[in-house]
Amino acid sequence: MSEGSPYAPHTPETTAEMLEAVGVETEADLFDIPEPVRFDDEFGIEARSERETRRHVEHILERNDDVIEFLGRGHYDHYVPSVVDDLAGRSEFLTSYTQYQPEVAQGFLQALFEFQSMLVELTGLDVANCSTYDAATALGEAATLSQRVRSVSGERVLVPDLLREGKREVLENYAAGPGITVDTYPMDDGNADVDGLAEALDDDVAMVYVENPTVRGTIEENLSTIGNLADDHGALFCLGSDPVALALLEEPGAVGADVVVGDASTLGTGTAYGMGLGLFVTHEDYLRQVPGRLVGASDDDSGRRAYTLTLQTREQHIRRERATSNICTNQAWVALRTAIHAAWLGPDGLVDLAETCVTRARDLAARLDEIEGVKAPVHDRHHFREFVARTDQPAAAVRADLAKEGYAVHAVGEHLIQVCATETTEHVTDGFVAAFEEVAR
Amino acid sequence: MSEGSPYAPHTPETTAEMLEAVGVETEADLFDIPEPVRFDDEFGIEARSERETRRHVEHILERNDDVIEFLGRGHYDHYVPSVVDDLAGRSEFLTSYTQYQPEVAQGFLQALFEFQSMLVELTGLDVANCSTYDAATALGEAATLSQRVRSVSGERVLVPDLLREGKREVLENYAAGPGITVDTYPMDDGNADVDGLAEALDDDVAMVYVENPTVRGTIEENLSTIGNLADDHGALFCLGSDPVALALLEEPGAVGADVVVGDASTLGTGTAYGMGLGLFVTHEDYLRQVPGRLVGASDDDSGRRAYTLTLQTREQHIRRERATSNICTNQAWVALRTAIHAAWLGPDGLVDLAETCVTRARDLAARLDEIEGVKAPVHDRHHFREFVARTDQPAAAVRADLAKEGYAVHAVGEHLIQVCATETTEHVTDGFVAAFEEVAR
Amino acid sequence: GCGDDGQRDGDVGSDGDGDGDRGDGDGRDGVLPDDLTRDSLELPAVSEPEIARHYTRLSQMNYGVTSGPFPLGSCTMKYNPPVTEDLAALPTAAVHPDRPERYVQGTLEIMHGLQDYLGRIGGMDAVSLQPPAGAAGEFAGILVAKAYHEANGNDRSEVVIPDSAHGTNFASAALAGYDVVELPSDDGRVDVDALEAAVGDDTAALMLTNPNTLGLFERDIEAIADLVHDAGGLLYYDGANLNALLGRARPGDMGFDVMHYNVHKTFATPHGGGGPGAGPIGVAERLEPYLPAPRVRERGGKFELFDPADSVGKVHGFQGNWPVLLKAYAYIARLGDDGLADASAKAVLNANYLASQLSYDVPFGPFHHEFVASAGDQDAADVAKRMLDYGVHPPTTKWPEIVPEALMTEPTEIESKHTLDQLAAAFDAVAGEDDDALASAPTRTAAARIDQVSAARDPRLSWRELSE
Amino acid sequence: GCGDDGQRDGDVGSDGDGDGDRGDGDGRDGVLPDDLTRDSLELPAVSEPEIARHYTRLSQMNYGVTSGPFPLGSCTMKYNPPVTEDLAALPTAAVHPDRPERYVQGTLEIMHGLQDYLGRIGGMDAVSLQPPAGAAGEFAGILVAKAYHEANGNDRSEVVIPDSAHGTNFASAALAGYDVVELPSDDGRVDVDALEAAVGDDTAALMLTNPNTLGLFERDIEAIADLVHDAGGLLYYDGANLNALLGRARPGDMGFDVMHYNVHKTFATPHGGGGPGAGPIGVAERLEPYLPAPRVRERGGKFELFDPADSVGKVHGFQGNWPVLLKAYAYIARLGDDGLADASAKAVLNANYLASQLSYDVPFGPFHHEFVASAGDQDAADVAKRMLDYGVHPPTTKWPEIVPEALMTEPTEIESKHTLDQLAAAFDAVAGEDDDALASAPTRTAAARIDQVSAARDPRLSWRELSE
Repeated sequence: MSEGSPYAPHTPETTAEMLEAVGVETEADLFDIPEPVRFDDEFGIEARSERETRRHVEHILERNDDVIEFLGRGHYDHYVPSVVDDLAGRSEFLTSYTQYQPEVAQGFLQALFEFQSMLVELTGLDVANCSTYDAATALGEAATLSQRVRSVSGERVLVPDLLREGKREVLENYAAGPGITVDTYPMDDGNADVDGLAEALDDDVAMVYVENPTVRGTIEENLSTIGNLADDHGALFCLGSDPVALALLEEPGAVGADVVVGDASTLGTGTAYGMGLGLFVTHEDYLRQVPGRLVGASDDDSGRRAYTLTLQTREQHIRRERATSNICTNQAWVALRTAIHAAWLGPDGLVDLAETCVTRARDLAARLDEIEGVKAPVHDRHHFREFVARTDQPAAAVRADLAKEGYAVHAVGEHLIQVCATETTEHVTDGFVAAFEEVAR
Repeated sequence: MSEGSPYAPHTPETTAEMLEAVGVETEADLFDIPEPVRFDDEFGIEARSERETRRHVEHILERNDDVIEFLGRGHYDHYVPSVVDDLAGRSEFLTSYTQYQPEVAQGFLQALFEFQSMLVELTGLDVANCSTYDAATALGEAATLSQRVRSVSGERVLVPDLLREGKREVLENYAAGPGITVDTYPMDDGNADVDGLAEALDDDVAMVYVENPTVRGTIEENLSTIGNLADDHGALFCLGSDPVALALLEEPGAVGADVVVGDASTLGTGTAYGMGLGLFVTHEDYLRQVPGRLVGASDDDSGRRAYTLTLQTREQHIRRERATSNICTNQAWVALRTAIHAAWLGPDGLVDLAETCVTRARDLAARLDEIEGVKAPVHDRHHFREFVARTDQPAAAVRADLAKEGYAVHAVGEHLIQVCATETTEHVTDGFVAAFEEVAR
Repeated sequence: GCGDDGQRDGDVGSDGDGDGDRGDGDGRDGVLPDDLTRDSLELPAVSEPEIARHYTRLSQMNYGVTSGPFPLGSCTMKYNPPVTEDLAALPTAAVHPDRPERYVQGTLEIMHGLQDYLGRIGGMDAVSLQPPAGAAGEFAGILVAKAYHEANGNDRSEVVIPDSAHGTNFASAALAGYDVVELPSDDGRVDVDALEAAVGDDTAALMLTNPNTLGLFERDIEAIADLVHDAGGLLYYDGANLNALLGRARPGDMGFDVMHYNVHKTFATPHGGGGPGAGPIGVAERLEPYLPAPRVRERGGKFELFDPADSVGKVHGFQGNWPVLLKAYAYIARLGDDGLADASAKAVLNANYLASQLSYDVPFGPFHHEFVASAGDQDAADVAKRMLDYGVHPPTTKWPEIVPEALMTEPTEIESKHTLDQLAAAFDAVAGEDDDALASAPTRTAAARIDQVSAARDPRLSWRELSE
Repeated sequence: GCGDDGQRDGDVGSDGDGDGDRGDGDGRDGVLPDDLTRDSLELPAVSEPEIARHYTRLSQMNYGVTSGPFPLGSCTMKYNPPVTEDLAALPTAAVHPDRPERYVQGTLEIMHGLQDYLGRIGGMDAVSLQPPAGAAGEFAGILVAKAYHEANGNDRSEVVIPDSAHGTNFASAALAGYDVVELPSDDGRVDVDALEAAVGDDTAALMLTNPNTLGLFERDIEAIADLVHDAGGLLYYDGANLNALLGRARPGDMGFDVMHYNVHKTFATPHGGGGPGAGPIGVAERLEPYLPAPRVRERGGKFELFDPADSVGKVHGFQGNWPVLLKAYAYIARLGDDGLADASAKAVLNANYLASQLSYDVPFGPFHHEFVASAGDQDAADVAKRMLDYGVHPPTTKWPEIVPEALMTEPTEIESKHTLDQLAAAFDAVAGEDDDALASAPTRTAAARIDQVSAARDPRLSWRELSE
């Protein structure tokens, strides 16, 4: 291996010329670092050729066993068409910066404007930002927004008691600074227990958070009622969902939702060890309290339609500690991928994909239910993508035995297994059912 | 699966409008085909979604066993940097046509001009075309050119008696039309037998073809002598090589070569089941007899440097049966990949890669030579990339046994095994040597 | 441009250390004796970021199918689905041609499947995938015809080709050693009387494109086939325009004995700025023994290569352009019967619709996948240059010569009505312009009109010949 | 634009059949009761070729690192090697976060390796990879500091931040519930006297960028660290400018207790038009127990996730932006010690060389990886717009405010002398132009100057608000 960065174009000759122009003898002379804090050691990191680097990383990643995933609970696998990689991978998109010079960033700005527009249509609300990091941080941002927009004090936010633990931890970290307490309401057979929720609600609640579909894959049936309940207490109604589900399920705007959060990377990315794309959509009323970037339509000097980041006075680089959020770098490129995937599907394709999420889960649950020692689904609800099954065998054993057969599922209770089925598991379902039968009886 | 082409944007509404504008009722009415030759059956080819198509093809290709190749003999594996896929894969390049409208094809034209320039430098000759299909067809084109440029009759071309069989068959097909006979000259310890060649040469020979490195990986030592011999008989001296070898070995222009052919896809493509990139470089004298496309520099109306296909009157679409060749579609995109790879390596990188081809073959031969029952290399020559080893065991058995151990080699004689080693076999050499020892003793 | 930092000299045998990085001059000795190596190598030395910018910029100066409509007649510029690129890039597809058969069962299965698909689509009994391009297919097909005749003790010297045919037909027949007999057209189609006069004992084959380059179906194909066959000749089908017929008619059913397929046209593999393509050939059963070797067959669930009994040998050093064949297989597997038939239906609809929207005269008809308009008093080449200014790619021009100032236009199935309307508007805008506007075009492209005359008069074909 | 063929209504529950193809209206019944589903979905219905053209065109209207020099100060716009993209796209990298650990040993090994690399590079004892961006790293780091203080019964309310710091520092501290104390600069660097006055019992941390946003190394770093530590506070290092120091100095050695790394700056993962990035944090040993959970450790040759003893919990729903972390790992593994040190050396050389070539005044110094020039009488924002006309990307403008009409310029190591000379020429050309030329710029870009005022006054943020 040669020394030096493979991506620095300098030759010994040009380096010498530049040093001379600057007026120093060596590169070391350029560093104005007091001697006591200088680093004179080595990191001990070996340099590699590109071929060696590729081989090294490929070799490590081959240690990820090729297990077939029936996993969901907030991170999902949908087929991503090749055109997404091809187009989003174009270096003008991939290597560009945040669009501070809109005249040379019209491409990305228009794509983000289209992303916002798609979310506005999917939610029936007014204003979508360009992204937050993921569903959990979007929920955290919603909680802080609920504080800022509330006219009277309200220091509690209510979340389902079945909320995924990681999401709750993130929410609590966002809530702690503004002094918000995270409380729960009970669930009833997978869905929100409306009576229990009503009981938990009081005028100190700034926000009620409901997921549809729920973390157990059930579809909520009382969203309007919940919306009204929240409204009665002046609490924001925050709904968690994703663009695939939103293509089919009740429109949040129609059931009184004030904010929609969730993970938009269900389109465009596939499994990525949890990398997500936080979507954040709300009412026009809260426009100036929205966290993150917003792309707006405008005109250029020649009178043509043009796009630009707008309302930046909400943001950290201008308002600093009074910003609506600290978010700066977000998930723009993931949003671009989502926009391309959604465009590829079109409205028919989106609805069809969403219906597939209903029918695959339903059909797989029915097949597992035929196995002795298995009851599926546990919840007497409609499901989206995933469902919970009760097994006579301990869930931990079922999960471990299935893994040995090459299938990964969640264990979510002592005898509860959660299973996710989308179009990507179509060709492996028979084997999965057979393996389940083997290990669950 | 929906019916129809996934890549036709028509909706039922636009189709109806268009049919009406054309003045017919149905699409079938557009086809002016006599009833007796109409096809009213089905092909019986199942349509698939993109996801299913991907899975289907991936599944089939997984049946290509993951054997480690020490194979060469005209098709080689070199590491192709990621930047080649990234840049050549840009759709403006990939989906463009031959550059008949140069004003909107400057990008590809300049890249091909750079490809030609690189070959001119590597060969020390004057004129490189944009490509022929592969090394074999380039050799065929050289033979027909040797006929066209020869002032006196000459109906034989001489090739090494060890020429790869497929290459010889292609040459014979190209030679048959113009009435050329393909004869051989003997080899001596891997290289051309200069005395034997001299004996085979007479004034009826239009071309002498020599490979460097030879098909057995040996490096020729008497090229100038051969060049003079050919010249003495008014025969063209055609040299077969490739850009990696040319970076290190004697410059063809300096040893009297009149035409250089070979496979330029040793850069930019890696193994592709034999897909190649025929390179064709010759003297300026033969400019108007060159087959295929040529890119020339010119100016545009504003006086700026611009590139264009030129001297097209040689080509089939203008001169038809009097064209220098029938070639139309060639391997332009493969040439683009080669140009990018060569640029990435730069002169230092090219030379280094070529030296690696010498040292890896030498080192591996030395290691095999230590095995009892193995003599390597068989030929007492310098080698490039590959060499032949003699095994006490029958070569067919050694080849088959090695394959069972996961390694592929050529058997080129009853007790002769041919082995190719490049930088891509670096990390698998120890295992190979151990397996060889196991099967060869 | 390339070489911002100038040329660098690769010091052969002394301190070369390039592995894609900047050299470090470690003073290593050469690995070969000096008399076997060159002295130096002068090529640009640039960094990877510079290379990325260079080729990114070059790509942006290039018009592809993803840039806009590309109605280049007889070229069938379809959309090239990225999914087929992804499949061709799979590591499992990167194999050496000399692997033992049992280790390339996947590759052989794809090739076998494509042989089968193409046979069904063309109505042919046997297929060879070896030819690496359309013209190579023509050459191989004519070699097969020649071998057939020779095997039957029937030494024929002529190939008959209509005047409207692709130039490669003529060149391929000549390369195979045949004399070419050119057949005049009658009202855009084969003149059957002229054909009758042309064919005879010397006729090895008639090469025919159907629909022909004017987009016209040769309605007399049955009579044509009988004439040629009665004279002892064979019928060769040029597959360049097969996109017009998918699922509607098959060359084999029309009496063709040999054909080639342009997979980079009909089956949407990318043109790549001039290749690689693939030109498989299909034949009727009696010609199967002469097909290029090897072909693929299935025996007991295993795929294997085999040589046809009286093979003409090879027309490519290995097994043809495998990655291209793989893409074609994937495209056909994606579309299936309905998709292929719909592709033709929409391609033909698009051509007819576009023709109906033009103010330029469009003689002949009815059209299939393409039509040839006439620029009338305008110079067709100038029309093309001016169309570039409207942001669209022009049609093929000045050919076939049957139509004066020909504008040979093939939109393919991938264009929407909206795009075709835009394209028609561009045609019409240019039709209304005067000669000066046309002659000074293009003005909105990366390069203005390029001087092709001086490029040919004073050929400068490499860096060495540029002085600046 | 998108939607050439207009909106299409996805008929929910009736005939939806979209699978990426054109619908065929097969009249299927809905899969859910009507009261659980929406009535319709109006989105554009376009074909894949149209999508390809749409986004290809959009990409060409976007300036990236591969378009030319991108000297955006404090953003470290390096070349993003495609090899790291290829690695992140490997099927083996596409795993679900809830896979049992034994089935993601590869992913965990990469994460463990990156924790190790970052620890060595920053001189930190423990690293958490969870924060998905730099600001998230700041937030996580401040949460860790807060947890540390609270665990030590030490409830502090203030975070001290220099006026030249990135806006995220202020916002992140505020989000964590701290009051922000702004520290004025002295000659571009921390005013040590002012710091002494500012720190005290309430000081939880000082957040510092070093070299700071003017490219100046805080020479008094030892004194600063002592002051803060003596007051019981912690030292937070903002990693935005770490590219200036690789192999020359380490935050941990300077006394920093917590830091974040911007892998999308220092370690060349692409900015992606605004993310995804990753903002891992490193801490000194005594803060390790508070790091976000989970981290990765090795036990007996196996990699496993574990929760630090007194973890602050999570700042991302899963384990952060894994694909970005993978790219950073690959970049570091490619460069190694020498490559990283050389990257810094050349980045600093490039900044100093470029600064030496400008006619604009460049106050302060000596610089490291970036410098801040002053546009003087010109409006820095106008200067930027005009630079676009010269085909280069302008620097960051109007910040930090310490320099009037600031032009904050960071060329990074990837530019050649040749490119820097071109860039300097662009700066100088603009420096010589009058206000009118500047105010009417840009004129050679895809869009002319965009009206940002009316965009903000009358926000139109979706298709619904466009009427045309």
